[in-house]
Amino acid sequence: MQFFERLMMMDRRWVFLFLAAVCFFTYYVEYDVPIYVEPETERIYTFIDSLPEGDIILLAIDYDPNSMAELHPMTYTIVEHAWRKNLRLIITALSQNGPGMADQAIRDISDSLAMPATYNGVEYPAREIVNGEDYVFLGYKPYYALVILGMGQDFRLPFPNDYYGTPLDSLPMMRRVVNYDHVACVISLSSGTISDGWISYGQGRFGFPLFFGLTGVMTAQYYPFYGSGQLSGLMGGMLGAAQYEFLADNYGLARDAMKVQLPAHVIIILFIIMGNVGYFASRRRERLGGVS
Amino acid sequence: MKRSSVIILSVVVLLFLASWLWKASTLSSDPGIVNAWGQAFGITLAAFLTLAILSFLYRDNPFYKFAEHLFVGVSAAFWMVMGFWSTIVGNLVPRLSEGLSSFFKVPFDRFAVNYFYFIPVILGILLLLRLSRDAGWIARWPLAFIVGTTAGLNFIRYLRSDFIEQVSSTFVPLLVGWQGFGHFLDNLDLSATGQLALTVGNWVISLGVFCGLVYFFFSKAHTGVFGAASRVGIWVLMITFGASFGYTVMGRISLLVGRITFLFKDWLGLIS
Amino acid sequence: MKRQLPLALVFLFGVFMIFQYFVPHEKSEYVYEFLLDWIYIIGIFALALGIWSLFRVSVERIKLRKEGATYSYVALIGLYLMIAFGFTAATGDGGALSTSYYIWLLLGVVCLALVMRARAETASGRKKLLALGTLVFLVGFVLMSIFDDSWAYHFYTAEGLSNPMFRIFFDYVMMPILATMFALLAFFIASAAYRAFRARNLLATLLLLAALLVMCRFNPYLPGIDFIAKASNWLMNVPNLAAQRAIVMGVGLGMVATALKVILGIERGYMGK
Amino acid sequence: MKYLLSAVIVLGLLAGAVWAQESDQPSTAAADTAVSADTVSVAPPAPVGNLRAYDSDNDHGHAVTLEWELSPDDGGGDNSVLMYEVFRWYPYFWDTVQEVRAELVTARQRRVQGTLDVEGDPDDYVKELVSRHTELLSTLPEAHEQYPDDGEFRLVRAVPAGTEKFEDRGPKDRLAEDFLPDYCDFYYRVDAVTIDESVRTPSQIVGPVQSYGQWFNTGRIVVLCFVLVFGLLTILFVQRARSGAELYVRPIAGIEAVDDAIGRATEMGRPILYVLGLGTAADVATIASFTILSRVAKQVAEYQTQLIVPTYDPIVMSVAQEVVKSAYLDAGRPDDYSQDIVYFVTQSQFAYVAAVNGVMLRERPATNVYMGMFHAESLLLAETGAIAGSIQISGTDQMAQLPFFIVACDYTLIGEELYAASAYLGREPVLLGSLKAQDVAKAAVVLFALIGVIVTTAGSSVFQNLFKVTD
Repeated sequence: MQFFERLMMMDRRWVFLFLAAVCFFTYYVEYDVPIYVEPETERIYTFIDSLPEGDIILLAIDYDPNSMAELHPMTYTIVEHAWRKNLRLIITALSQNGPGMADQAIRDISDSLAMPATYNGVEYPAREIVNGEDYVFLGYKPYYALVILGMGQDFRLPFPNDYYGTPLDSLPMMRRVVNYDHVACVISLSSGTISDGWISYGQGRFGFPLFFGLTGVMTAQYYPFYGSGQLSGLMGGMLGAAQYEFLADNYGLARDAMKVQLPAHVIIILFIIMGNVGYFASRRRERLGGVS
Repeated sequence: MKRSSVIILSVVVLLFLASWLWKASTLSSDPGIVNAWGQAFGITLAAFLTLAILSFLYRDNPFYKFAEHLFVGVSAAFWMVMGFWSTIVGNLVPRLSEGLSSFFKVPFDRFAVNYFYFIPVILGILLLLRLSRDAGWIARWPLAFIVGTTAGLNFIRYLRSDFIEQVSSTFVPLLVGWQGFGHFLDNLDLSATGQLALTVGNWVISLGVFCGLVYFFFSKAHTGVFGAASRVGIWVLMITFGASFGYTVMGRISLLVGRITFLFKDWLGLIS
Repeated sequence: MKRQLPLALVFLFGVFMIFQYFVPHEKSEYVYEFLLDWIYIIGIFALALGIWSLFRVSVERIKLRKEGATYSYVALIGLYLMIAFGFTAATGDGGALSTSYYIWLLLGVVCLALVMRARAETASGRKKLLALGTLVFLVGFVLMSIFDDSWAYHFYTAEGLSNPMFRIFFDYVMMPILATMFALLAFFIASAAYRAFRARNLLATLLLLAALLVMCRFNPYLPGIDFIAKASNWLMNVPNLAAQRAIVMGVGLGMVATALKVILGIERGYMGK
Repeated sequence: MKYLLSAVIVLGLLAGAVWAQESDQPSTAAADTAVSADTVSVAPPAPVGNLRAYDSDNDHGHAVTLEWELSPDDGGGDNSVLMYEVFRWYPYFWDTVQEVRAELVTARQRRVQGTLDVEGDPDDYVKELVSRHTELLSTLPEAHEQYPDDGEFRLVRAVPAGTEKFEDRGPKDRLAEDFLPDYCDFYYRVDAVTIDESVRTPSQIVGPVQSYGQWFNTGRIVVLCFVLVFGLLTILFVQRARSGAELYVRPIAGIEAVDDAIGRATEMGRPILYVLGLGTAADVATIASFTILSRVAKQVAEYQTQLIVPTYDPIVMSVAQEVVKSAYLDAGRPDDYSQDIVYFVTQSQFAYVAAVNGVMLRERPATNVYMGMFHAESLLLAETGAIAGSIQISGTDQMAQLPFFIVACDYTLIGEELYAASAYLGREPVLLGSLKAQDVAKAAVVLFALIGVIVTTAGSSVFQNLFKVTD
């Protein structure tokens, strides 16, 4: 068994071990990773940033807790950005396991709004976030396609009451807000087929500006919709979230996680290179062996 | 049970208890926490299950099997319970019966009653007839209803958003902002948004789509020019798959980071 | 009846859904919303079928003493506990559960385990003993179900799920396993890349190079990162767009064709032919 | 000028707020602020021109669209127009309707809460209100015919300057406060309003106009054409195939591998694992997968190998049981069929994966077949299968999961190949015929795209507009 063959045939458990070791180690070390901003993300940021005060954004927190790592940072930074700009939010959670998590996130961000903050050189005073005035949390209903279609008629159709059981009509913010006609845009953060639903049942039928925050895997799949204009912007995975955090000047979870990403990527690339070096070397040896 | 298994099992149990005790003692120092023992148990259990699943990477083992079976049982019940309360009780019962509504404590509005909702109930019960050996074929009726309705829905849905939209967005100009060769050479711009890059990009898109579609022709042998186009098609597909794979690595590692955070921060408390 | 009626139903509803798309009138929308409602009500009934199947398979495994039958107890107990949490709630203030409630749960678990054990037992003497034990616990279980007032069936309130154990099981059992299963992907993606990305032929090389390029774009320390970022972006925006479009169009057309075949009754695979 | 500008901005924002709020009556709060901030007196602006009102197209009714030309003083001239206010003529009778409606809504709510306190049967009371409300609504068109007597113009909504189009749309729920009735003669007026709310110029009154629902959405003609053409093509080719025309299908590597893999499993005496994915019985990929399962099951029955089919969706489970059962029947071995071949695991994505992974490592299947709809679990399944040393064949239409299957499996059916596989396997003329129809449609797409690209390159967007579908 020669060195190169070993390089090629290494047991997968070594790969697992190296990767785990690197991830655990770099999680500790403090260092800062520079961020490179892509235009797809920038378009989301600019759109939200330029909305006039009081406009309504429909934010769909449609992911499961298992995609929290990638999508939660987006929720945190977008919601904080919107509230700092005095925009209002209608929030849905169309994933079965999502509402509790979304509710927790809303509370967390409300708390952080109670502190003044300075982003991109602008000082934002502390303010209290009021349920029913600054946001409405609609919660979960099964069969997202029906819900998306239903909200196109009237938010009250699928959600006569909000997550906390208050009738929508009694919330000051929902007065005169009937359906998608009254929101500036829809931002869907999702980790599954719900995003297809937002395109075909939502944007396809009702034609609102639609932005996506997706997990890294899904992002590539949605570029055709970005190219065809059905999507007005999209951000993918942790990198997209980190870019948004960078644009909003709000250091958060995503940029924190980027420091593990980088070494992990390097490790995987090294393994791929090792595998190929081994492959070529052993093939060469075979060929030479055949000649002699 | 083998002796080594007993030793491993007892070590794990001891560690579990130690973690519980230690976690409870640290949590009880925080005045904001009400039920420190309960929470400590929950976090320790969560950490144990996390590690049990991770142990699968080494090989299949009793801890993984335990976590797997627990997960299957709990999640199956979880979905049933959620479905029952949100759909049957939340949507159906208030539309059918006052007695049932008051039993389940859901508000009942007799003017929203709609007896047509008995139809899906009947179809649902017909579906349950599957369990019967003789009347099992009746279960095909509700199945036919579901398949028919969704086939109709899918038919239009894919036609509209996947097909027609995609076709029309393939109509890209092959010469972007063309004002003659002289103009092109004088203002040659190599940036990503420059004329050259856009023009080349549009060529690649058009050719890529054509060749990709050719690859998906099934009723013609892939030989000659047709075969060449189909080969280019599969190259483009492979590049895409490679790129998507590379793109995904990131997200997957983020998920791991989430678990590391849990273990380090919430369980071991090594990071604040 | 057995074959023609289902096909007729498929045709009828399929055609209706297609026509509905072209008819914006209020009445057509009304029927449409109605049909969608029906589908998910039927879906819940189907879930009962599934739970029954899961239960049956686990019980069979225990009864036949197949390998790993011990773990089937775990699955059944998990199922039982979660259903119990789903349909009971404390009656007292604050929704806190009483000790007697936990005793009741435990009795249920013991009962369940004993029944299963008894079914798997072959020696008739021990079988009788186990059956007797089951009976004792069962009586306790039933009595507690009837006379314990500290909890009651059904938990639906305006705030949602009110049994705290339901939430706790979700947070501390389902969530960690679910998230960790998902996190295993990080390791698997690494091993898959190591194992499969070898430049064996042209197609494999293209796959490998594209993946490497895109993976490098996360590395801001690499020389020429600007170019790599742009190139991988180009890769994601241009060739990727083309390939996606070709696949999406093909798939879209295939789906439309299959839906049409289903509606016309040409494709009958879903009915077991 | 700076003052004016800032006042305009403030007012614009306020107008937005007012607009978002309930504003049946023109709000004066906004104007007050502005006047106190700035006491410039303004001349009345020119009115909007050419006001038109028509029933909104392609909808379910309950909406009227208004279009007008901007006042010359909006964006030019004195530039004094701040917003437009849209007025609709309401008969006083509408107030009666509203009173009854409000009464009805509260009565219903109270009835639900059990707090409705009336003499006699509360249900009769509500019923009586319902019939009164219905009756009043039915006489509403007559009240509208009284125009201009017994009524007045009321504000519908204020829109910011620069707006040329407004849709007066109400919900279709008759109990909604802003319900907009169909088949009533509406009259509209649009006022150009300046910074001083009292300085305004009304437009000509348009009307009568009625809103009503349409029976055909003309914006979707393209889709209809396609449906018809594609449907006809399919029927045509199916007929041709039935009458015996030879239809060629190119070989699909993944499908040919299935047969070998079953043979291999038989030799090794190990089972075959068939995974239908996470789709529901209505997903097209799952339907295609059933056809492939039927073929695999038949062969498995013939070779007397073991088959394992864990499922994720209960309906899929029912269907798959049916499929496998009839495959065993076809193979002449109905006695070998057991209901436990196809079983349900759980409807939770990762619990399902955990269980299937367990099966792979414990039962050691010789071959794993993954066909249908997959999500993130694709790689978890395929890598575990590779660790267990099974031959793996996969197929999915989920773009995002294809890369993982390609990397980790021995054979992969890419997208449409999965659908084609069912036709390829069965060799039934009807299925082959529809495959041919698909190819013809694809050729048409290539042709269209070619023309489209040329036309677009020539700088015309005619072709692009042809493919526009309205919502």
